[in-house]
Amino acid sequence: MDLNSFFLMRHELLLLVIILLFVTAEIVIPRKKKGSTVHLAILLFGLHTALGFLTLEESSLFGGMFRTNSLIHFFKNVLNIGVLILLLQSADWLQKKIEKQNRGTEFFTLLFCSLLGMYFMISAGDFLMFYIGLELSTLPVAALAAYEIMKRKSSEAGIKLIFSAGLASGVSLFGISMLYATTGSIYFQDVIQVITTTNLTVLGFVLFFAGLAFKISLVPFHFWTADVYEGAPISVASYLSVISKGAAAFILMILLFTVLKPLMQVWENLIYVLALATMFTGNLFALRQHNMKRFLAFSSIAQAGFILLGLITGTQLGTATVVYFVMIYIFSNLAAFGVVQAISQKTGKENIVDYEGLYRTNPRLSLVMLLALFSLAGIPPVAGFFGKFFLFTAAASEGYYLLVFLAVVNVTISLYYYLLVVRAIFLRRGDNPVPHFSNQLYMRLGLAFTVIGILVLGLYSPLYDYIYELSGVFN
Amino acid sequence: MIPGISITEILTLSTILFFIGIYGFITRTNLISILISVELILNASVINFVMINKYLYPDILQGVLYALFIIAVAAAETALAVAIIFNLYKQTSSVEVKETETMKF
Amino acid sequence: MQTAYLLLIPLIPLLVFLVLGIFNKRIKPAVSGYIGVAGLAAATMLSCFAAFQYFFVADKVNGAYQTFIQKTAWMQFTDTLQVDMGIFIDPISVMMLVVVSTISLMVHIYSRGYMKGDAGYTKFFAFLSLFTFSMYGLVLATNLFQIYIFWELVGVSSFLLIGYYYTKTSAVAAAKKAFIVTRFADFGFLVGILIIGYYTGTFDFEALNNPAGSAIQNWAFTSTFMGLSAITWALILIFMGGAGKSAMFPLHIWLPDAMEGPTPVSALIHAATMVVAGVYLVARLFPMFLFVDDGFVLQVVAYVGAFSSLFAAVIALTQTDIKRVLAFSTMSQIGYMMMALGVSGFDGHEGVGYMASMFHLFTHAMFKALLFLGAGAVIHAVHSNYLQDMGGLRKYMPVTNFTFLVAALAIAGVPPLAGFWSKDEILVAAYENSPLLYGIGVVVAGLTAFYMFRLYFGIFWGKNTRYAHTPHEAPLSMTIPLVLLAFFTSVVGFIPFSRFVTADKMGFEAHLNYPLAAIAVAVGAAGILLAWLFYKTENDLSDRFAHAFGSLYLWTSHKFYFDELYLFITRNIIFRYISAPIAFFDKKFVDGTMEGIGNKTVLLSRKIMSVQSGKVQDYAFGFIGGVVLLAAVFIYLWTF
Amino acid sequence: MDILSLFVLVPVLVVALLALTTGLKQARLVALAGGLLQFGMAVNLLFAYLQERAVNDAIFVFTRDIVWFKQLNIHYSIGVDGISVALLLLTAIILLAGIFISWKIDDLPKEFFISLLVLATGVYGFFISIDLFTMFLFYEIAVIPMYLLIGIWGSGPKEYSAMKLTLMLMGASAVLLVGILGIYFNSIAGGGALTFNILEIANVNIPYEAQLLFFPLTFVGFAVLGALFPFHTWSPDGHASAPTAVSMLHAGVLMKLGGYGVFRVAMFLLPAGALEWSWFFIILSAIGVIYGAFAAIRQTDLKYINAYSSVSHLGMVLFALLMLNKTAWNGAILQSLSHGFMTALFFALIGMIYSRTHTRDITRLGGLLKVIPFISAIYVIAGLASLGLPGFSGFVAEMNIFVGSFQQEGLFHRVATLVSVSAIVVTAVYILRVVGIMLMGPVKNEEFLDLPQATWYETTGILLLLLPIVGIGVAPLWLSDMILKSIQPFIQAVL
Repeated sequence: MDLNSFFLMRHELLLLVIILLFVTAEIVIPRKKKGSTVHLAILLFGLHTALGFLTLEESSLFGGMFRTNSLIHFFKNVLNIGVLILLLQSADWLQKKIEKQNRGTEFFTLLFCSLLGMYFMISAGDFLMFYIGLELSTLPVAALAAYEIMKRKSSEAGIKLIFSAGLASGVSLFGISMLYATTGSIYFQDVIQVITTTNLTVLGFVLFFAGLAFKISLVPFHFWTADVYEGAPISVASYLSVISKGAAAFILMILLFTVLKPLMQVWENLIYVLALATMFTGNLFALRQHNMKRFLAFSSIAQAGFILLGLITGTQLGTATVVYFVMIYIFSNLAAFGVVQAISQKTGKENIVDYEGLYRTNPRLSLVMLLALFSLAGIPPVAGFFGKFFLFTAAASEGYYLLVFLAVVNVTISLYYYLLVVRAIFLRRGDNPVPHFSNQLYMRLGLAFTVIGILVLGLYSPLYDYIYELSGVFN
Repeated sequence: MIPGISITEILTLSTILFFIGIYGFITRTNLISILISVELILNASVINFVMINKYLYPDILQGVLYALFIIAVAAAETALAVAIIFNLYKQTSSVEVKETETMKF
Repeated sequence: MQTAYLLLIPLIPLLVFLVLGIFNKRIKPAVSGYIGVAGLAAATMLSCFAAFQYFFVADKVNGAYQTFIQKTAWMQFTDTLQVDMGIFIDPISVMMLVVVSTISLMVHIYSRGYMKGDAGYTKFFAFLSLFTFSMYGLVLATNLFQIYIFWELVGVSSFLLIGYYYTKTSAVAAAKKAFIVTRFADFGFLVGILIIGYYTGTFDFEALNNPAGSAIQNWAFTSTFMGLSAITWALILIFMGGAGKSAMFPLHIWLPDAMEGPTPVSALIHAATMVVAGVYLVARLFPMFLFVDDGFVLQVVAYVGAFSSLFAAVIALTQTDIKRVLAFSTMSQIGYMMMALGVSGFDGHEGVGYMASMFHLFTHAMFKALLFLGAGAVIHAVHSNYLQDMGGLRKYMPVTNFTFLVAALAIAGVPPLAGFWSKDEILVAAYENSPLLYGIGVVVAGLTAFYMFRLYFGIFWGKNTRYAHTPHEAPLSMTIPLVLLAFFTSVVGFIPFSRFVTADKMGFEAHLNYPLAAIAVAVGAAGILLAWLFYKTENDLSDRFAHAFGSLYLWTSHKFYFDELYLFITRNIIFRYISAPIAFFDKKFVDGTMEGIGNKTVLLSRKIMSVQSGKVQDYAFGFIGGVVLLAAVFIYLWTF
Repeated sequence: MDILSLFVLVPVLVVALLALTTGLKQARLVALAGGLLQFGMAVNLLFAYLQERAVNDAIFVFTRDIVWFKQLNIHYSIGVDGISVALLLLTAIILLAGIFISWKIDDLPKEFFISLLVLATGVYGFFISIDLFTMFLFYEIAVIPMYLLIGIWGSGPKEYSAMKLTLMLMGASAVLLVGILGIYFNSIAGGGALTFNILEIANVNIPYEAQLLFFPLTFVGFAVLGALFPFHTWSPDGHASAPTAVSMLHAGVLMKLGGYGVFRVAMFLLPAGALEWSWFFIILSAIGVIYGAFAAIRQTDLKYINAYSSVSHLGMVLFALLMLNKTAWNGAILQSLSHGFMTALFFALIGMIYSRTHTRDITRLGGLLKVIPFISAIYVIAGLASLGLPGFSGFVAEMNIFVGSFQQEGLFHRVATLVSVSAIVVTAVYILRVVGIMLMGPVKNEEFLDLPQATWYETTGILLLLLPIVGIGVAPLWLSDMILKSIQPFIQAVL
């Protein structure tokens, strides 16, 4: 392999460079000036995101350990955009942190490391690369969750995350070892040849699946989610719920549709069960949450359940709808978290009750929140509606009408609690509503991007068709 | 090939180890010992990989390689976990797991 | 015959109504009165001219008056079933035109005096015009559906006029009662129409009434229900509608209360025109009633009519509210007409009953309107409806006294006044058909004479009541109509009605049946004499007489407790035992279920709350448990 | 830009304009302008349609078809027939009247009109859609603003009612979604592509089992919005809490989506299912008719009375649709129209009375005819219209329904028909009860003696609604012809 085939790994390499830059920045930039690293981060990562859009042919490296294709490439770009928006939204908060508690640039380093992990995870061509990517994407987030060293809750979140993650990776490794035992290889292209439904493979698959289910936080592997979201800084929670969940869902889809295709008759039932469990549990828990972050945590669990509706199909349509939905979900959830972030960092309020009368003081923020919630609930004409509708179409195309019906019942339940927030913001006047404030530029940009995403992704149909064409690669 | 020991015993061993780890994880009250249990779980799979490689597919060293990586990652994980536990200790001056149960429902 | 101008007859009142209704506030009362009268005068002239044209100018087709129809499509139901709006000119409609116009005109003139100074003067005339318009429409209807449409319209205008004094609770109640009872009857009417429409495929009277037409010929081939053919049922239901409007037993209860309305209204709507709509309806469909099922329904009509007339007459004996007496007398007289129709045949002298009924309708309109207007004048003078507040009024209001007497004699069937002739014909018809009906007829004739003169003597003779302020004769605007009507009452009897209005439109020579006439007159005279004895001068004969009857007297004076019965049905059955439970059921169960689903969900979410215990080890347990469970399920249970 | 897409575009633009306005005066002026514009468009459409229909006998005219989501074969495909034209006109008129009625809305006027127009957009879009997907999309767009409209500007237990209404309607749309997907995946025309297009699906005959399965889903999904017993309970509370203009639009227009959808989708695409299931839903709707009427007798809150009468009247619509013949369907459409106008008029009047007396409890009102003669007189007229008096639209509609349902032989249909016909008596009872207690009789409360008379905008609003009622009632032929022509292809599909 020659040098320029390394450029297939453009995303990874660029990001690595950026990471190294920040490590050095940690050393060279004096404490007083650390605050400015925020701008640097946004600048560099924006550049990285832009470069990511350069086309590249699909191929694989290292004897198939690392592979990339148009869909993966596309998805990496989606992740980039997500992280960029995340940075924009948390810039203000970070700057304050760094200046007040004179922290270093570790936040960026860790964040980008985790993202790098995701890259490797979704382009993994064998279980080893996959495992390393998984861990690389999880562990830094645990550190980030504990970023607020002064807050006990933050450390608690960190601990919960890292222990659960450790357990999960342990279990899934045990599973992988069994798969290895049965197939005799850790390379996907070899595994797919020989894998069959024997008891051992099924066991191994279930154990392995648990590891990923943990990251997507499917029931019953979801328990950590709410607590971590609540304890961790908002931007981290947002990252967990959006980027890491999205990436995990994507890789799960790749694995199911390619490597584990032979086990379909097992995993389609597995997913059927988990989808129902996840949707209902997520919704039922979300019903009575008071803390915005916890609320969004459970809502995101429910959303994960919806994603499974697309996974269950194992068809191109399924792939397309899942990617499409995840993309829309990323934008919607980022918008929601962005508003929470904005309000929290100005007033420190995070409870739904505090949002009462928000519209009358901060109409713009409220509208963003409204759009976000509607998109999550799947109300037209915002993107979420299309995402959900297509997911259901995918599921129905395989004849899972009952599942679709139950899913739609869940949409109605979820609508209830989304409307609770809308009620607080629009219907109530509130005793002491959040006073009017204006956001700083980055936050505005961040929210603006999400809003554009929410409005455009659905109505602008060529996008979906494009994704559909890309999705051909797995079938 | 260890003479006289078939793969069954070894897999049994690793499985027992795995479940000991899980048991420890669930029952210990001290964060450090929970961390140790996690290590046990990981090591169980390490043994698996190595032995499966050795007994079943001796020609390529995939399993062993995998094991090495697992060990490395486990180390990193432990370090990170301990760091966070220290952080908690700073605030609560205790490393009991019950300190981490404020957020619920 | 040229019929286009006839369209004006209904349209003029409509125009008047619209003008008065829309510019209600802007028009001065006096002006509006003139507008109303002028409009009606025009309509009346046209009607009379039309009658003259129709009966004397327009040529007959082999001896029968022909029918002129002018219509335009209004609604297309199915490919076959269509509803037209138009005018239908035949003997009875022309006759009704004259009746309606005359009475309405009289009432209009009268009202200018009677309603003077009333707040809603303009509104009143607007309503009168609305009613007149609807009545014209009803009379001229070309098909069942059109008649139903205007049927409803007269109903609502009657509702508006009864409730004219809308601040009076009793008036409101009466109006509601009138509307709902008739509405209930109309429900039957409508179903009847639907059946007819479905089985005969037409609503047009022409097609329906043609004795050779399919509607009549094929009645037996329609599906049957409880042994009667569908068409028979349809006719019964249609008659139900008629009975409702014409206050036949047992749907009569609204009529007495309807007297809450202003007296001119009672005269116009509840004596002369609207209440006979039922009779008109039966007459309109007479061939069907006669030929379908061999006149079975017609028998029903006859007996219902006869019973109602007797029933009402008995009640009328004991009422003390003069308007109610008149109301029951109206009911009784309409029963007479129904009976006459019921006993009628079709062609030639067979159809004497039909002719008699129409004749009686005609004359009755005159003298009953006269009676009401007279009563109105009295009430206007005494400010009370009750006999006990009256007496000896002949001294104060001679004109009223005289005209009232004429009317009373007429209704009592004293020759040569109008009532005598028509009533005689009816009795003849009844006699030829069944002795029972004839007997009832005679008894009713006697009763009628008695209660009518009880009324007359009670008002104008009897005790000399002391009046707070001496009553005086009504103003000219009120007396003129009285006089005119009195004149009509005395002359119309001589119209050779049988030449003009007959079932087969042929016309025949009716001649007095002397013995029957003699009996009738004798009975009437007896009634009058009895009344003379009881009420001419103040005495206690009547009371002793009443005591002799005891409970029967009580029952009759309470109208046989029918109102109470209806009250029970509406208040208790409908409100308490149907509506209330349904409303409750709706809140409690239907709504409750929906509520329940929501509440249960929230409850459930509370129940499972503790699963999220916050203990990382519990989470681990859940995690492992999940893994083990799933593995077990997919390895052992859900195997492939 | 074609004449139909304007109906979606213009409201959106007006919304955009409204977003820029500040204060009540600007907002209502812009809204009024928008309302007038849409009214003009609707009238223009009516005449354009009549001309077009004369030369063009396609099922839908002014059709336009733009591919939207190529892969799923979703099109933005629109077109109208007589029915949708009539309903569009209804919508435009009621919207305009609603804007007039809410002339004095004080709290967040801008947002109020925006939500109102969003709702209207949804309704317009729904009526012009030929594609199931867009239809469903617009359906939900139309429903969701109700939450804000009731929740923010409502009265009484508004949050509860708003939530209840939204959830029940969305739950219904959930069922509907499954039905639509079911239709979609059975819509393969001889190996062709799956399609959402109604006309294309109509040419396919969907497998019998599928029809049996998906008809009830589709029917219920739509009929809940048409207040099908026992799923009507959102409507009384919703109406009672909603502000006047919203009640008008909701009862007047939004609830019509139910009947329309049943007619366009459930009946047209799943005829076999319709035939199989009709008996069951006939029972439900007949119950609804009589049940609503009786329930209305007992209420004392004006809005509740009207809501239950809506249950009764719209039950009539569904009942007629299930009778599966031309006349009844014609009646159903006419009933939708006339009920739309009448109930909107009612709610407008109730709003006026409430704004003056601050109560909707008829037992505390009385003798209003004396105090506010104009409003009361109109109320009487509306009442008479609503109890099916000839000369008003309600009569025409009901007669069509009754004659139509009488075309159905057989005891079951006969009995059901009689039950629903008997509603005309009960209706009279509860209408006259209100008239008797509230408008007639002595004035109960002295401070009511000097209530302000109707203002110019109120009068305008009222007349806007009253004229069509009388117009249809007096000269129904042209309208029913227009509708009958459009029904023809659908009835052929079913029979």
